[in-house]
Amino acid sequence: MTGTIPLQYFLIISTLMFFTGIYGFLTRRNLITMLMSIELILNSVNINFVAFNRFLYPENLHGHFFSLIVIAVAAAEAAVAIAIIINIYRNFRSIDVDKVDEMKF
Amino acid sequence: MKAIYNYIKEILQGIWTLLTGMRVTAKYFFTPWKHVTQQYPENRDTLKIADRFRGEVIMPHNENNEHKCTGCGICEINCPNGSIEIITKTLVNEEGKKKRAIDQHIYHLGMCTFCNLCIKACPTGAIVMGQRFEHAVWDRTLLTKVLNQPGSKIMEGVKE
Amino acid sequence: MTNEALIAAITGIEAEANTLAGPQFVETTVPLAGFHAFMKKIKEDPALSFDYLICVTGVDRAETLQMVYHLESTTHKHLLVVKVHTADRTTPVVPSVADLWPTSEFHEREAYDLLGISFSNHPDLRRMFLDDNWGYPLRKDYKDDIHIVSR
Amino acid sequence: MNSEILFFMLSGMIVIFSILTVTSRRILRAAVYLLFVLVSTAGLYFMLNYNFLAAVQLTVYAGGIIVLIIFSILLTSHISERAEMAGRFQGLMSALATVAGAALTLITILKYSFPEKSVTEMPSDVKNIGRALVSYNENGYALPFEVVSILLLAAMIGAIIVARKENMAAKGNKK
Amino acid sequence: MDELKEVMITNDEIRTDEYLINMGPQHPSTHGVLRLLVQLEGEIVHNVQPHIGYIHSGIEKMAESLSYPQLGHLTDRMDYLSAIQNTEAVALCVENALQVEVPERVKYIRTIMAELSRLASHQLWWCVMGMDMGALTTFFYGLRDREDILDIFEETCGARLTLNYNIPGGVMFDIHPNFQRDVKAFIQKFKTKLPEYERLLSGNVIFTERTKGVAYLTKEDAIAWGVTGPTARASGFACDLRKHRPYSAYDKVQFKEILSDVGDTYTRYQVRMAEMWESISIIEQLIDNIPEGDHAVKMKGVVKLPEGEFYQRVETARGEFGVFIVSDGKKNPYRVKFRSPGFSNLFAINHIAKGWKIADLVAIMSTFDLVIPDIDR
Amino acid sequence: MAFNIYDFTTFTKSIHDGLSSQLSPTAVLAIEWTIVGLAYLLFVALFGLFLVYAERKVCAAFQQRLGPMRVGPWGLLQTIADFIKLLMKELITPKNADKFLYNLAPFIVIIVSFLVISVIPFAPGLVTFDFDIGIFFVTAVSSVGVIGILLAGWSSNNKYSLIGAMRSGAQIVSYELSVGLSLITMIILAGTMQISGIVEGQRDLWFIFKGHVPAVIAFFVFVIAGTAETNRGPFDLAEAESELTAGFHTEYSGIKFAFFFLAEYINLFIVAAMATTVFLGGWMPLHFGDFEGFNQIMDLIPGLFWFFFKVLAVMFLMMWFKWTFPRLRVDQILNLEWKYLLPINLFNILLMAAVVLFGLHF
Amino acid sequence: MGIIKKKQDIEINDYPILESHEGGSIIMAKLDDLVNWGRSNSLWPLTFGTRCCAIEFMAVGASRHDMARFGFEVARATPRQADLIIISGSINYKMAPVLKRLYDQMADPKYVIAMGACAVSGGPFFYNSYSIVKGADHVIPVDVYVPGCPPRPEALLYGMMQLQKKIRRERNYSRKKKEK
Repeated sequence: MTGTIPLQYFLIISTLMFFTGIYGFLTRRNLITMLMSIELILNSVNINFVAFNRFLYPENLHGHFFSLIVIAVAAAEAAVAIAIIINIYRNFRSIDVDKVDEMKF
Repeated sequence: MKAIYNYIKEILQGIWTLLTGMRVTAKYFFTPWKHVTQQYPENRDTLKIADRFRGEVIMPHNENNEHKCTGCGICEINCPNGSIEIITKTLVNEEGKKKRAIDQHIYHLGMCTFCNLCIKACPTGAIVMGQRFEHAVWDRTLLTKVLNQPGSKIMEGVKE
Repeated sequence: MTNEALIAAITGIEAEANTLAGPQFVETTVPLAGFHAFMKKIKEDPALSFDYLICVTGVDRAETLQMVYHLESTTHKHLLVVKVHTADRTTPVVPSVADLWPTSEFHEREAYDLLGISFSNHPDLRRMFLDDNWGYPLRKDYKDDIHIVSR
Repeated sequence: MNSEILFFMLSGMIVIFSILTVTSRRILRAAVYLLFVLVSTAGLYFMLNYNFLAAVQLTVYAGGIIVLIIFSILLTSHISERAEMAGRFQGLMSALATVAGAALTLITILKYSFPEKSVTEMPSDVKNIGRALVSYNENGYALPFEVVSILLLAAMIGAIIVARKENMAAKGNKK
Repeated sequence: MDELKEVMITNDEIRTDEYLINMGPQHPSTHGVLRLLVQLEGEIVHNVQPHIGYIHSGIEKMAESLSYPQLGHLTDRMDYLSAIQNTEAVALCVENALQVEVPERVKYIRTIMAELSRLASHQLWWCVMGMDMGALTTFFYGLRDREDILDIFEETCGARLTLNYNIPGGVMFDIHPNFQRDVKAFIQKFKTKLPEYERLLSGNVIFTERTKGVAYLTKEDAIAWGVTGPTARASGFACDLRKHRPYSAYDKVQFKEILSDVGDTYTRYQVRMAEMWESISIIEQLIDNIPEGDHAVKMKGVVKLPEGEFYQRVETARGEFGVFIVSDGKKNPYRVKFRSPGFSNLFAINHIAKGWKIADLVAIMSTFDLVIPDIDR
Repeated sequence: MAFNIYDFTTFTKSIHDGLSSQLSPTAVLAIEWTIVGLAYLLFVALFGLFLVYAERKVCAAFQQRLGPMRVGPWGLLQTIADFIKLLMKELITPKNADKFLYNLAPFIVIIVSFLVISVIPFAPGLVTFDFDIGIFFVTAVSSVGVIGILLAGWSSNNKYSLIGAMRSGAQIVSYELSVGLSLITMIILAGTMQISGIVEGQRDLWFIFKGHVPAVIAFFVFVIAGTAETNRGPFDLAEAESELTAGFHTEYSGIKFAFFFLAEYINLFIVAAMATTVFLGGWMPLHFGDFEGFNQIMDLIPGLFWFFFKVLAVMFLMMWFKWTFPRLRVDQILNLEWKYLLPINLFNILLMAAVVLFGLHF
Repeated sequence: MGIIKKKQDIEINDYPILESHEGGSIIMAKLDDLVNWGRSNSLWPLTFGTRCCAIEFMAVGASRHDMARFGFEVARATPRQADLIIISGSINYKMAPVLKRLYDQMADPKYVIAMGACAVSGGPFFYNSYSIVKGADHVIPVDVYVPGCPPRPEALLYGMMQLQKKIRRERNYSRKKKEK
């Protein structure tokens, strides 16, 4: 179904998405939104993998599997991150990174 | 092993109680002709209202437009929440004797609690409970009624 | 316990109590000062053990305000009516018995709400049915021309 | 022609919503924008004929991670809260860095000539994916698969332990 | 504004992961206009504050300006599900004060009517309980069978709910000629329906799981909080006035006082279900033996009580109902106090609902069988 | 096989060919999409209204009453009246609500329902998408629906809504597992995830008979978990009327509420349709081995009829549940899932694998 | 005695049609008719009950009288989705603001039935009661008054039919501008 769309288009999309994620990660102060920025970054990487796989090496499925594994890792990462965030919230009443400056609680 | 046995037994017992409940509802579902619903506006002709049902206070008039109310006001006193107001007038009969008579027997249907105390207290049986219940109105003032009909007179022979 | 024995027992506890057998129950009027101690004794005395507080009523007796406590013993099955008066109509205070019978907390709140009797040592004395700025409707001198339509 | 329209729709959504994700000050809205980004990405995968991957993307990302994130937002923030952003200087610097990085990458991508597509194509149907996932020969992924399963298990246990409440007091007055 | 103030005061006291919700005044599970301020942590109830007064109608004040026969019209509207027993209490109180002995027939009729009313009340409780637990069909089954009782009421008393049937000195009307036949027919029918209730709800595993072992009320607490009725009997507090201080014709019938010492939600449910069987048996014992006689003694036109204080207790479907009349010898009472069962029962809720889930709170309220106008008066 | 007059493939194909000969491919695609979209919209609207009516009639019959009677013959127009009323009703957005999310939530719920319907085959040839991952697609898409509920609960700025949403979130997320696993059990038996393949595999015998014990267990697990996933009684904690007034849609009025209302019934249909497709043979008629005469008689009944007959039967079962059982408590819901359904399911998968491996199925 | 069973009796409290479609657009009038038909046949009540009348309201919903025949059985617990408040019982001064708020929370169009003596006029609590509002129409506008204490279920059904009649006469789109 890709028709005449060149590979570069996919890469441009993923680049934009990647750097939006970076920007979010740098400017956000809230742990959850930072987590969401990371998800954006991971997702853009996935697009790259899949696009390379489909356009350059369709004879095997390496990119596809890499994406699968990245998704699985992302899920694990989100689960642990959110557990930590909830715990931080319980102790600090805030999920703002600036306010979570002491490691002892 | 025992634990597994209990686990399975628990599940099966639970399912059995659920099925018992479902049997009850199913019994009624599959006998829909046994429904107990009365279709009110359609069944107005056959609707059974008990003889003693207290739907409203009425004052029966006979064919000569006469009633039994003397205007004594006992019902007004006995009414716990003032649903009845008696307005009397003084009649002068042929012999020149002054006699108290009912002018307006005002009945606030919207306030009445149908406690039957006025009927019980009425010495002449002038008021009784009617069974009509379709009183809903759009305007609350319509619920204030005058029970004695215009131009009605007291029946002969009714003593106070 | 028979009525006579009950009267004797109560007079033993509180000499100043005016105890007599009423038409139905034994009734006793206790002076305000020793009221709480009296209630505590009749609850804890094993021969009396009035552990069930049926009902608490406030009555406006024109010159005094009166609290009436209906008590029953679930073990001995006898009943007692305890009355206590307070002559002060502006700031009437009666000791609370909520520490003895938790249920009285709410009956007392009701009496506070409707009659304006406050209870000392009450854990949570607030208006119950009515707003804070409402009068005390069950007092005989209560007037409310706005809300009440008199007959 | 059709696929181009679809592609531009999806990529437009991706770009717009990812920018909204990182700029929205309402956290839950940001999460919803992220959901849109992820669903659009799944759309791209469908376009590329990787149906299985797209479905995984929907299940895990949209149905799993976003639900998790929304849950944690529900637990930790109130509707009237607005997320705090970085200061103006830091924001400006971040934006500059991002734009510079993006420009550099884009130039590289556009300049680089990618090799030609190979002719043979491996259909990405469920059968092939399943075979590859559990085989241990050349194109097999048994090892990564197992590693990821262990990772997931570890993450699950870790998450449970981290999030567990210390005091389980006040649990029924009389039991 | 007042509302806000209250919430603000309590907000200071609550812990940070707790929050307050307001159940009521309009809420499906409060069965009226009770307002519960519930302090929750997640789903767990930490504190329940009942706020009442949303249906307070000043009945005690009004009673001071009514004559004794007129009192019945107000007590009917307090606990409308126990209208018969409420008026019975007033009638008994006045009769006791006047030393009037009512005919045997009246006693029998009163007892049968009271038990029918108890059945109707328990049926309504059962169907509302099911509805609160989410089983909507019970609502329809319970009310379906309740209509049969209401038909009997309508035939004899002329109304369905607020009957004003017991008056000082007797009953308003003699029983309808069809009364005995109808009651027997109803009992026969209801005996087949009651096991159906049990099958539908009591045995259901979801129901038992939700109620068994939930929200215990101990006997000591029940006595201390003044909890009465089936609620207290489930905790082992033998408080059935029909048994312990019999009035009307209760000394002439054999029946068991249903007692249990468990005191959880399920027991409170079971006690009421068992009480329905007892009510049936009481009615069966009396229905064929109604003695002939007058349906009321002739009272004076104006009833005046001697000076003094009179207290009468009866057992309504919800517990002990008391009428305390202070008379100064006039035709109006000087002071009337109604000791309503729901009032004392309600405030035990906070004590037993703590630590249970919000769904349990709803079930607890159901098993307490609250009628709010009875509490608020 | 003889030419089947009930097959819709020829019908759809002729439309497609007719259009293609006249117009450009893009236009054909656009027209076909529009037709299909409108058809689904019409189907969902009408069938949703019918389901609401059916539910009301069924529950009335369970409760010994009549149900809607006075609007149209036997009350058939009742739900149309309701629909008109809801359409013309004022839309309220509460103060302090997050307006964007508040308005978005009902659409997420309903769009997800639409997406799932698109892969369900109603009759031979009457299906929009036929993926090779069909079943997986269903679980994937339906897992997004809960987001709508969560958003609705949060954005209403109402505590009842929030509690309802949290409950519903916990419930749906856990029960998705059971739905998925019970479907996987059947995939083992079918050997394919493609829905057309699954239906085709049941030509001679439905899977619930073919897989006997594990299939029956899977069927019941699926129906229970499916009921839970649609937030219907006895799992209607999210809108538990006696506890949370109306749960997550407490603040919704008018047509937005109607969307939630409709989505509940569409989801009901989806669960029933999935149960039908996977367990009860989709549009396949009832066949028994070698009873040729019987099989031929069954063949005479059109596939569409078979499909809807089975769907309605499953739906009736779920309505029966709803109108009989009390509601579960929130911890019981999770207990049921994690202590009962999940272990049973896992065991069942093993059982099914053994059955398939050793060829013990029919 | 006995009930007067005449067919025309049901029209006893009927009111004449006030305005016709003259001068207005026929299409708008038809639309009005359609909308009114929908509204009048789908009155979802709020589960709101204060006193004894609430029990009779429940009886109306139950099997014997079955409000569902009219399509009214979808009782909503939240005011946002309800069309109709049936004020079943007395309203006191503490409850009146709550009732007002409930009414304000409902989405238009909304209707109110005052059921029973308490809601119509204060009923048994009219005299000498310090806390009861003398009629719910002092708080919110009432469309139909159903007297009775409590009214029997048929009486409430009759009241609901009166309300339907009232709704069918509403003009939303085809209102003729009145010259003044």
